[in-house]
Amino acid sequence: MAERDAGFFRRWLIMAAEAVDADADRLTGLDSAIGDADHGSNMRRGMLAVAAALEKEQPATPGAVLLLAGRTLVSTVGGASGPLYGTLLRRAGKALADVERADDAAVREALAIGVDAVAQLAGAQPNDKTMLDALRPAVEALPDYAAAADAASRGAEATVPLRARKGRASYLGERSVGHMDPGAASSALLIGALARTAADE
Amino acid sequence: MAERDAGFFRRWLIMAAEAVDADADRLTGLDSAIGDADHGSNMRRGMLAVAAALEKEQPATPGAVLLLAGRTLVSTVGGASGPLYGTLLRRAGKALADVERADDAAVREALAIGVDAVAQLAGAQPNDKTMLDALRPAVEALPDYAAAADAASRGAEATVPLRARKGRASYLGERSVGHMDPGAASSALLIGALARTAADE
Amino acid sequence: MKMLINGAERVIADALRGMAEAHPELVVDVDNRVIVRRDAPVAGKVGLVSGGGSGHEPLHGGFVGPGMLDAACPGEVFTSPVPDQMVRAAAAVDSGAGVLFIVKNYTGDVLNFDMAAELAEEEGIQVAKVLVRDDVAVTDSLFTAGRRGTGATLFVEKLAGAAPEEGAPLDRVTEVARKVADCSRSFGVALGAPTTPAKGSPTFDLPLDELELGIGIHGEPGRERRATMTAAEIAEAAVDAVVEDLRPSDPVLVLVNGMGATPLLELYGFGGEVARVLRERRVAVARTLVGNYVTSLDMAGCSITLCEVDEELLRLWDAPVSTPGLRWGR
Amino acid sequence: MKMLINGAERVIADALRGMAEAHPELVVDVDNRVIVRRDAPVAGKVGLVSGGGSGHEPLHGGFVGPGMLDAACPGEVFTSPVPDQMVRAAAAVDSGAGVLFIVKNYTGDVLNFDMAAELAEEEGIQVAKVLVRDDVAVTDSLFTAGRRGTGATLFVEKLAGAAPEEGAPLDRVTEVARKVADCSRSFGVALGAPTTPAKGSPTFDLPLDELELGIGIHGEPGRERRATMTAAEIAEAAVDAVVEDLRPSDPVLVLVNGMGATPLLELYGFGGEVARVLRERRVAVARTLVGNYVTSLDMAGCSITLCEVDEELLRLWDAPVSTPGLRWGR
Ligand SMILES: Nc1ncnc2c1ncn2[C@@H]1O[C@H](COP(=O)(O)OP(=O)(O)O)[C@@H](O)[C@H]1O
Ligand SMILES: Nc1ncnc2c1ncn2[C@@H]1O[C@H](COP(=O)(O)OP(=O)(O)O)[C@@H](O)[C@H]1O
Ligand SMILES: [Mg+2]
Ligand SMILES: [Mg+2]
Ligand SMILES: [Mg+2]
Ligand SMILES: [Mg+2]
Repeated sequence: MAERDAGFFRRWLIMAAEAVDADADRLTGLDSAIGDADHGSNMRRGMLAVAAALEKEQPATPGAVLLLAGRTLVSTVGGASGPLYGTLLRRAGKALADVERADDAAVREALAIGVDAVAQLAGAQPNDKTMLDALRPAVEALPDYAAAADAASRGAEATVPLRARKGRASYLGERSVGHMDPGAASSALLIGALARTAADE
Repeated sequence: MAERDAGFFRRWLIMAAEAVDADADRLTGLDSAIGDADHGSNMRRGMLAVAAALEKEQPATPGAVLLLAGRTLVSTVGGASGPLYGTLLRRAGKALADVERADDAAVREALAIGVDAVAQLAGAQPNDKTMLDALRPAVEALPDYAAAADAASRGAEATVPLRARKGRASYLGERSVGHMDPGAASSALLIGALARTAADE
Repeated sequence: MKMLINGAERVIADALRGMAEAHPELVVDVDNRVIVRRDAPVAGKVGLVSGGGSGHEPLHGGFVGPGMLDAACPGEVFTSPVPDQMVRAAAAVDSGAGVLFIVKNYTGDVLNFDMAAELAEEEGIQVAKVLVRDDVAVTDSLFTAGRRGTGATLFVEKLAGAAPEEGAPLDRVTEVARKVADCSRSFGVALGAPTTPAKGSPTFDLPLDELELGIGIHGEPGRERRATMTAAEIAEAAVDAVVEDLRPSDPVLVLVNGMGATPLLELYGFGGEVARVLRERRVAVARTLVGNYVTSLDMAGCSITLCEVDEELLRLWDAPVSTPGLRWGR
Repeated sequence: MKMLINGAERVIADALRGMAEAHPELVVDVDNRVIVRRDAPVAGKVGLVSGGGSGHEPLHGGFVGPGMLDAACPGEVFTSPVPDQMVRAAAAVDSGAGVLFIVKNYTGDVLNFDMAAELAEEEGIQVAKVLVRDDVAVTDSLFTAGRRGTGATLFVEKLAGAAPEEGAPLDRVTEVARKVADCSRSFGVALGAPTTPAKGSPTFDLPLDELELGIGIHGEPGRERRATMTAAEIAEAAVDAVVEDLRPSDPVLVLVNGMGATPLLELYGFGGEVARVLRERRVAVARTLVGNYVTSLDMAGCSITLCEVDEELLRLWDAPVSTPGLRWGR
């Protein structure tokens, strides 16, 4: 089983920042349909700050990378996605403690802990039409990174017909049906970057 | 030479009110291009009030008809056109004093006095792109009513290439060129109604 | 264009009914279209009356109250009120100390207020008038209608409105009003046109990548159409236009005014740029007011007005005022 | 869509710079995005902190000052601020008497303020929280995000803000805030969508002959799209929605709130209709406030908020307040 060092996580998050940056307008467009049209700029601001912080501080362990990234998201994003993605990465980072390298089972375990923390913090159930609908199947597909990316994409797609029960989209009631959840879309980008990072190894 | 009684002036102003009512949107449209988009509603409000007042009070002399109409315009129109058209009719009414019937020379004389009063009140010169550019040639063409209507229309048309020096259109400077002055257009409606009233006799 | 109305012909009456509900401290005569402070006439006090077309709210009706106007006469949208309203207002506020008419310089306003002044004087009311003509976008010349009255109206109404509270008689109040009018200049910019109830669609078309410089407050196009500019560039153009004309040596009051549909968030950002440019031009700022005060219905855009002030005018500015639209110090 | 800005990413910083220029009575920390009254912390006084996404001005920054908030934290446009801002604000206003966080009920705001409260308490600051969730257009249920916080925020901030001036300690101030939040309900209507700097075009399309009922203040579409209605019909729909939920027996405070681009002229007309409908429904009105207070950038539309008040709350409403956005009584 492959082992992942701090560089792997750094590369992942930098690649994720690039993906979010490139797709920010699409994310904002999705959020415009059933939210408040800021998810793209929120995620761009946060992920660019993460990339900059990682560049500057060069944390030495996987856990430190994720903790720094999570803290940076909390301090720069705001909105719902800031605390949620921030919690995901911070809890995952904490779970990895200060090991130098994490094998893929540990990565899966850490991310699962992060996802559970998000679910608890946000009180969201499966099929509530949130980022969790992309994150959960992805984590379950690990340690197969390609399958995880695929699951995240399909999870995001699967939010389209759902009626939102959490987040701003829930205010729309029936009218939230027929649109992809922006947070699920950004989750698919993050997991997609993770899979590409793993493939590059 | 034909003699005109109070009924003639009443019929004129009621016909004028109908003409203004029918063309109010066009007048507002003209005022929208180089003014503040209210000339049509101003004139409609005023002329409908004039028609209602004449209906109610049935003044007995030409002078009384014009005085009542002028006073009504002053009290209901506001803007620049209220005092100006109000002055036109009040001064013309005063000039006719309390004769029972006025011959066409007297009508011309009275309207000329009214137009002079407007020019003095407003400080406008010929070709300043105002209602006077339609009113003056019309009055000069009297007692030929058809010719007066024609002169008023041509006078209004002739304001198109002018650069406004009075009224709101003057704020536009060069950009006032190429549009008909709304007050000149409403003057052409009033004089047109006058000619039709005379032709109906 | 949609509007929150019951029909174009009811807009003014409906608005006045709403004002009456919200402001028990005012007497709103809906039929005769006069807004008067409830305690008018105030014994021994000069009365201040203004008015003009509607659509510029809170100007003028929202500036009625202690320390500012005693009465306001709202006309139809963008249409000067009629003399009957002004005479009624003058009669309602005159305590015997006379009445000042504050008139924005538009042909219609000037003619109607002139007629009203004549009529009021026939009724034994002493009337003085002051003309506000502050818009530097309009060339000032004897052969034209002269400069428009815009944002400076707020300064004239506030500063002259404070003078009677200090006991000033009519000639002194009039002098203050003239001085304020003389020391004030404005410049406005439109990002979009307003929609009047009568027309029901924007009064002019402005492509997405253009704006109008030198606009008034009646939905008329400006002097010049330009490609979109940043807030910084607009502030430079507006401040320079005003400062070159006013050439202030004393500190100024600054009104950063929204035309109606520009968010306060943007207006504050613009105000920051105005402050920067004034600093660069070495103009000292005494006070700054940011908000929608002299509006043009739902026009997107802004204007700035500078008023050069000496100690007296600054004191009058800081004096208490208590109106729906402007309130402080008491 | 044109905006009066220097670029989407600069909007908040630019606006804060402008606020600093216009309001010397506030300390505006542009880098850290905190607006604090200059005399904070006031000895012995409970501190009130609120905040939320920008684009709702004057809420919240314009409500900082004596008698209302001690500090506000502006987020990006329509985006909750981050915990760092809130902790900094709490530290700046805490005199030792504790701090109340006033939080509009949105997932983002709730999560960020929760994190901030934890951090502030770690720093030894006593923190209480109150949630504002007044929008009756949203079904209130345990399985959803719950009702949005909208217009009632003004009432909570004003009434709770007046309590410490009477010497109330943190638990009492919190109680007042909860009571106000519990006694307030809102309903909003959009005639057009706002344009956010990030998106640069309206957040939804609304045909000329339709409007949205049950909208929030973040440019989200409403619960229902309808053919255009008159101001009278809109007032009936809005008042009924609120009154059926609130069922007030005591008199109410009425906020007739503009969403940003609706002219004050129309808003007053709408306010008159609201007053009429309330009379017909036999709801007594204690006070009415008309204006743009809880806005959604340049959204065209309006909302109403009713707050049922007893004598204490009415006294707190009438108490002096001195902020950029709301000021009276002193
Ligand atoms: N209660 C929740 N549980 C899980 N995810 C949520 C919840 N609320 C919101 N989200 C996620 O956050 C996304 C919106 O993020 P963003 O637009 O940045 O924040 P905001 O909604 O505050 O504007 C939603 O698309 C959804 O995926
Ligand atoms: N100084 C003036 N002299 C003569 N006519 C004038 C003058 N000013 C304005 N007008 C006339 O008034 C018309 C505008 O009337 P109206 O739109 O009702 O009033 P306002 O300009 O106050 O909105 C102009 O088209 C012009 O014909
Ligand atoms: Mg969002
Ligand atoms: Mg006009
Ligand atoms: Mg007009
Ligand atoms: Mg948001």
